Amino acid sequence: MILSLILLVPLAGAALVLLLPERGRIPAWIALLDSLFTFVCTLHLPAHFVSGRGGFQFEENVLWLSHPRISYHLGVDGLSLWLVVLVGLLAPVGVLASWKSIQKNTKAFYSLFLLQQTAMVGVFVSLDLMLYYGFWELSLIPIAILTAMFGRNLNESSAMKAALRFFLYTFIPSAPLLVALLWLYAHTGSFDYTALQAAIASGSLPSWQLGWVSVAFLLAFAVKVPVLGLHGWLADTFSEAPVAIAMIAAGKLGLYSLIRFHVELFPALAREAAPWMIGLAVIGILYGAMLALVQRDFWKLLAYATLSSLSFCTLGIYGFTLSGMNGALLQTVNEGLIGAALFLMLGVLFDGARSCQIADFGGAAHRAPRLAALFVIASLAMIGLPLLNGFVGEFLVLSGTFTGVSKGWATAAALGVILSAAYMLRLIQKIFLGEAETNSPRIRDLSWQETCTVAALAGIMLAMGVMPTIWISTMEPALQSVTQKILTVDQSPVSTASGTVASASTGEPR
Amino acid sequence: MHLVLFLIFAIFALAGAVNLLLQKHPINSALSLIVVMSSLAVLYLLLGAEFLAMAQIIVYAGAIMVLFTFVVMLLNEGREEKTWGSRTAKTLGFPAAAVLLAIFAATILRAGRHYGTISLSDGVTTTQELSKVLFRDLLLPFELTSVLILIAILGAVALARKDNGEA
Amino acid sequence: MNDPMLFLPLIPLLPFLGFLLNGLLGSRLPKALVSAIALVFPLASFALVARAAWMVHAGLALPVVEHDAPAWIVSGAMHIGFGLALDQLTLVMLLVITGVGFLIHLYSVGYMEHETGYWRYFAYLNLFLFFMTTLVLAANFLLMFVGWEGVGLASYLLIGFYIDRKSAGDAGKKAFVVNRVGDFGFLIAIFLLLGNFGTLNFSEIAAHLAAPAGLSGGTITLICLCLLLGATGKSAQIPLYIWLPDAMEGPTPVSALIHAATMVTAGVYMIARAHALFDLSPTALMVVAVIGAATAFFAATVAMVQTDIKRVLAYSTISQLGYMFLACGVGAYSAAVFHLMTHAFFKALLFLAAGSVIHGLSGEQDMRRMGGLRKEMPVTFWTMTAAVLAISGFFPFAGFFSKDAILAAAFHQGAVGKALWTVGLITALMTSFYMFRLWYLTFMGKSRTESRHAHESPWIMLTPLMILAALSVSGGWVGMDRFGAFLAPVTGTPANAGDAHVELMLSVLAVLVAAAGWFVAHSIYGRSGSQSMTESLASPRRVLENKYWVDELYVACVVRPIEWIARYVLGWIGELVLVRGSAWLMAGIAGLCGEWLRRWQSGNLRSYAAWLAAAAAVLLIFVLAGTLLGVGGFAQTISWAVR
Amino acid sequence: MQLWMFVVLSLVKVIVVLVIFLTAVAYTVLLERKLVGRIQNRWGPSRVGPFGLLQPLVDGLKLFLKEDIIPSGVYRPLYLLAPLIALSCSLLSIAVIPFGAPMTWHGMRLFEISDLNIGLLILLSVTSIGVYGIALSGWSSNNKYSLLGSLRASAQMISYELALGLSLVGVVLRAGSLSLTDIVKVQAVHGIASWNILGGGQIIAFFVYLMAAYAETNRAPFDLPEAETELTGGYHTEYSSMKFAMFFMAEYGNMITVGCVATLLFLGGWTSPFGDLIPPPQNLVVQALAPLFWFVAKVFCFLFLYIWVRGTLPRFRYDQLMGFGWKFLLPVAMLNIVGTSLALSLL
Amino acid sequence: MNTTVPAEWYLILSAALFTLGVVGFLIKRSLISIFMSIELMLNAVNLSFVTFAHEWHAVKGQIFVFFVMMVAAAEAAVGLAIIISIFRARGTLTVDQIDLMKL
Repeated sequence: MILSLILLVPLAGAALVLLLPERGRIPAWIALLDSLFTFVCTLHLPAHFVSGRGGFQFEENVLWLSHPRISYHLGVDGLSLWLVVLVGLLAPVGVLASWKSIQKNTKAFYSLFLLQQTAMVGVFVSLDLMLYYGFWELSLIPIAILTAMFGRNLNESSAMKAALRFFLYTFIPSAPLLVALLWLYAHTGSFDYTALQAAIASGSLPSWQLGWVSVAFLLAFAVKVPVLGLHGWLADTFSEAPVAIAMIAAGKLGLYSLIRFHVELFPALAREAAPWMIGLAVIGILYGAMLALVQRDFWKLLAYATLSSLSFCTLGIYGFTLSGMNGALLQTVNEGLIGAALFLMLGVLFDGARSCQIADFGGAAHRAPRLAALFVIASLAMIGLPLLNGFVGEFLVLSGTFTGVSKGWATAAALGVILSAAYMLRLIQKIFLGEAETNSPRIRDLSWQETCTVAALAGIMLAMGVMPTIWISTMEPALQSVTQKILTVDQSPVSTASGTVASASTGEPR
Repeated sequence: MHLVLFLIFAIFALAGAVNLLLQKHPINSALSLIVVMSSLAVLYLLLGAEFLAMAQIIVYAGAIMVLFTFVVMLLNEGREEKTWGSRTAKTLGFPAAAVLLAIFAATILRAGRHYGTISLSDGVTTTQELSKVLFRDLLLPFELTSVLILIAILGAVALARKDNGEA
Repeated sequence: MNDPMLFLPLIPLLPFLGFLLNGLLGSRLPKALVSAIALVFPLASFALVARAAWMVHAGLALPVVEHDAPAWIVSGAMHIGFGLALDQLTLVMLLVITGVGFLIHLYSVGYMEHETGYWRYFAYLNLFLFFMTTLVLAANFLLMFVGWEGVGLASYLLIGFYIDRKSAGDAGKKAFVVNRVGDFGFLIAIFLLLGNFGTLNFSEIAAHLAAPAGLSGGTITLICLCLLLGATGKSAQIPLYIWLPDAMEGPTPVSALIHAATMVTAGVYMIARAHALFDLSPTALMVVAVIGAATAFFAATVAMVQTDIKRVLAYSTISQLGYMFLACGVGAYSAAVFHLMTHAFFKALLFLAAGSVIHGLSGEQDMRRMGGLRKEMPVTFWTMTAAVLAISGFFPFAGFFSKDAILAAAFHQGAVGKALWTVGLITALMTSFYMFRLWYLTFMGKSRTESRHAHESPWIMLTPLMILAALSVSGGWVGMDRFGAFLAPVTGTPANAGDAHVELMLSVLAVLVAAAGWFVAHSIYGRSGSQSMTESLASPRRVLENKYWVDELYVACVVRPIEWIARYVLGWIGELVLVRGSAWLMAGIAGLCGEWLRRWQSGNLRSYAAWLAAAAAVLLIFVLAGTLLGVGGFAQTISWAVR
Repeated sequence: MQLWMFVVLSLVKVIVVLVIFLTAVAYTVLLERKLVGRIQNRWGPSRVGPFGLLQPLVDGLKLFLKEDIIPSGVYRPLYLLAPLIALSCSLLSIAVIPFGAPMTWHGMRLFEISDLNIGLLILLSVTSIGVYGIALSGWSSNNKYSLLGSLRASAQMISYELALGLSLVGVVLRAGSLSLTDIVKVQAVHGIASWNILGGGQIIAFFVYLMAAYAETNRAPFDLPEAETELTGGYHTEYSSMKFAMFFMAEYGNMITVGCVATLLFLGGWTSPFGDLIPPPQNLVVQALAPLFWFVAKVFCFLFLYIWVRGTLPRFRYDQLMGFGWKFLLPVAMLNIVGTSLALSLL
Repeated sequence: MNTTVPAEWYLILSAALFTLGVVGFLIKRSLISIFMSIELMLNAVNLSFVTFAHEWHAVKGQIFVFFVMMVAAAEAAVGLAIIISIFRARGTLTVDQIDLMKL
């Protein structure tokens, strides 16, 4: 019942926002209260989650359409639990972030924003592939509309172009995804996740078509992550989309789907795709980091930084080691938090100065000390400073890849850590440090709401950095089953570069 | 007897059809079409479909072709001038028509073995049988076609009216 | 052995508490309260360390390891916890860190009196202490890594303390990035350890190494080299030392604490801590030694020509650290630690004295404009003299004992050892020369600036100077052998079986060398104003002055290429051509098909008819394929087409 | 009976019927001129032969000998074809009309060229083909007036064809078959009482048929197309001598056909009005000739009615003509059908 | 004397007529002639309907021809009305000149 509640409250909120008049701050307040209430509901999940038990919890399964057999099947396991909480958390953060920046036709903004929330939660909790596909498509539209309507239009009508580019990039591969879904349905007769898993595992489906199906799945999710090569939309969306939207646009959906609907659904084929994905991920890390170094516009810098840190997650996923997986999932959550904090603060900077060129800034620390301090904390988390959440994720991913997959790739990925320090500190130095020239644009400090939100995020980052076991202990059983599935696949385990057999995790479990 | 009649009217029909193609002036092709239709009516008689033959004469030759002739006469467009507009028509059309003919002939000849022969005496369907089927089993289509014709009349009037907007 | 009330976790947590208090509330509290907080917590942690030292002295058996430490990262079979452990080495280091740390805190109160962001400075300082103590107390490599990066962060924040000075920001960024390169090496080493031993705890690794597991020498050397890379990053050795001279942008007490006493020694501590690994791979040890010697020699040469007082001290620190690496390289870990301790005392003193000089001259740092401060600042002068004597290695002072021990250890290492010894000796000569040059230029002769009213620093700054001076003098008396014995359980006993006669000869030679250095400095800078001799060596001087253009070299061959690749290769080819290009290509293809189809729709009725007829023909052929070709109709053709 | 015997006999029959028919056409012309004269209080042609009886012969000869002028702008093939179509259609219909009792001699029907069970339909189809003659003649003579006249004539014929067809449905309903002999057989039961016009209840249908027939043959009140006053002779202005004669014969042929059809359908065909009041004659010759006599008498009455109407009623205006045809005749014919079918199903 | 005619001759005739209709559709340049060739095609199809109706003694075949006639009538009416409006708008009926959607 709780999952339906989490799913439908934002929808109800969106409806309410649409109904009530747009006077003053009504839509904003409704959106805030609604998202806070959803967040509290999502908190209920980890509280009652039995980490040991395998399979899905809080399950709801109601037959929706008899044929094609689509059922309203919701469920959460270690994998999607914290992502739902993350989305729940990002909702109020998003609303607070756009508290000052979105002034006119707020009704449209907040209703679409809450709709986006429903879609996001829907994607994470739905276990029926068609239902999942529905939410997947739904999650696409609000972002596109909001970017088009509330985009920053840095150069004339670039918001429209960015929205269109985003939409097309994610929408076109979702067509083959649908075809693949229907092909599966044609062969197995059901959309249910577990049923499909069993059918595929049983090997009754023709192999080379199944190969193409898995490629279709991979492509659709890889675009959303984004993986290197398919990241055309990232820079535009990040520089154009309103803050609340850009936070949730990248990463989470794609990565979760990759684990759940590509690796877990097609273990044998994921294994085949692994070397490519690892290669792409590592190159992605270096590619993103180096590009971030030379960007003159801090939105694009953040976009490429996100590309780099998300490639860490893809590296973790396709390493198929338990610690790699743990790291990847944790890094997804981290990236969500850090991304949100950085976006919020950069949004404040942008609103003040109406320009996103780094050169226009300088010595902002004098006028906005709180912003500077919190920005430093968030970027340190991004760099992966120990005792902050970024480090734990990166460490797990790198150690998993190093011991489990290949030393060469892991070392290359580790180089990314240096570059990340370089570009983040360069950003801080250019914007906050240096003497405050008189003509530097009007920069305002964080308002008390914004400070609370970012401080809360920073607190969570610190907590995740110091006590990651809380999170990992819940994730681990689910990921354990994933790695087990990968290992039991008949093919000889993939081993690139140095030939150590990819054991389930580092060394034999004691 | 039957063979003789069939041959005469088959040739008439073919000649009419070929004439339809060759004639330059539409009025001539209209008349050759009337010839084709009446020879077909006779062929229907040979095949025992009396009411249909008469209906063919009255409806097709008597009404529709009158319409055609009227329009040809009224528009008085004259001969077709020799514009050979579409090259594809020639290069693609003729072979296609030839292929179609080949296909029909092939299927008919190949499948024709087990078709019986037709002679004058057998199987004349009286109008009673015809009307029994028409007004009992297929009443709905009958009503529908009547509605269709009504709509056609309205359409024709609306389209052909002088002051309906354009030109 | 469980923790007999040693409250180990409290040692790092107290400064962290200080950081939190000052960090969050500092801006609102009065200066006095801020400095009170900043002093109380380090003092408390020093007290705890002292109490632990007293209990060890009273017979507590070390090492003390905390077993039920809270788990930090647990994934699959990997289990890393916040395990802290105290053994002789950690105790020594803690004593140095918290002791000298507290003195410097005291000194800073005076020094930073009228700086804006007073609270921010002390918050960072406490944060530094927290990370440094964590680094030292860590029982496993990962927690050490936490401390490692933490101190890097603290140094970044402190170097960049003067936020409105662009050069400070750049120096901070440079320090952090270079440290990060070192940390990269350290991280790879950690992964290697994790891969091979499955655990990161020092005790367990030592156990694994004891049992002759079939680990190939190669991996051990690789691990050691990576650890070395980390160490060079942190302790500013040859490849990655470039950040230390620029780190002088920060306030002087910071340089004293971080870039002299504590942080830079972390590298030495790490090698000492992991000596079990290094012992197993002679090549790694050789590399360490060579790097140490080379850095020492190189830094000393540059120090000789520096004009900025803090730059001189910075290069001298690099040089002394080179000595410590040399000691480790030859296996005399206890000698290295001993030198580390003594060096902390006199180098901190030097920096603080320089700080009070700068404070006195209200920010003047260039030695050429100093001189004749002997009379105005007597206490600073005398403490500075003690430090200079100590560092040059004159007899009763601390420097002599520790440096002599290192040179002795190097001497006994065979031919290579002898070569290292000679380099060490020459460096000692240069060290005493540049120290006394500094001494003369600052204190002796006439004052080279007219309008100057140098005043002695307040007592709060002078007391730490005096204490440190005392330590610099008496630090060495503890003696190498007693100190070596104390550290033996941790670092093992070096196999230098040199007889007493040779020892005596070596130490006499060292003192003679120091005296020679003094004489040369005296001859050049003693008599007021005659720097003719140094001008004459113009070309080499210019080379040295520009620090061998190393910085420019780094920028040219590392920073510029990366930027160039990023901007042009990735930026242009990667982004525009590949990503945007592919999208544009798709659009192009669609447009092309559209164009092609448009022509087909010509509006010519008869071509439509032709296509219609053709299509009908094809369809019929397709449908009737069976009956016509006798193949059996529709099903066959469809299945044939699909297969 | 062999095929050739059948062919020869039917050929003889056709020639006989044709000759009678043509002479009847000629004498109808005379009858009309005489009657109209009398109506207009003058004698009509009486110079040639006793009481003008040879007049048709002389007219035919005149038309035959006249110079045949073909105007140059004319579309020659159709110009020549048009009169042929008109005449052949009017002649074709008599093939189906049974003018005597159904007596067979050696298996060959005497008083009927061919007895088809869809006789009535053939009549209808022939009349609908007749339209072409007129339409083409007007168009091919390349003359505005003739074109207008032919269009009006064909429009009129087409619209009244509908009323004609529907008015016959009542009769067919009563007879239950399309064959003309069956229709007459039904009316022959007991004389005049069972004729369609009286007993059959088809009085309305009869009048509708009459008016439609007049319009169909462009006669009397509906003869607007070749009204001299407006269209200078309508569609056959450009025709001369023989072709003009053909149109003329076609018109009168149609009149006679209409008369025959009317007698067959409504006046009980060859049955005597007294039905079974007087016993049927015994010997064969009287038995054969009596129905013929009754048939000719009825047709003559019709022709008389034709000419009488032509002499008295003024001409319709074109829109009245069309309005009357569509708005009055058609609905009445439909009502009649509904009425007869109700009556038949109830009785 | 009552000779019989094999059924397929009728079918062949109808096929021939149909093909002539198609060729007519292709050759003819005037819109009305094209329209007439369509009528020809329809008649050809009617012939084969009647033949099969006779073959399989199914009256429905003839009924279908009846419906085809009705539809042909409707189509002719509307078609000719369109031809008239085209002629009035474009002044010509040659197909090659009528190639724009807008009349």
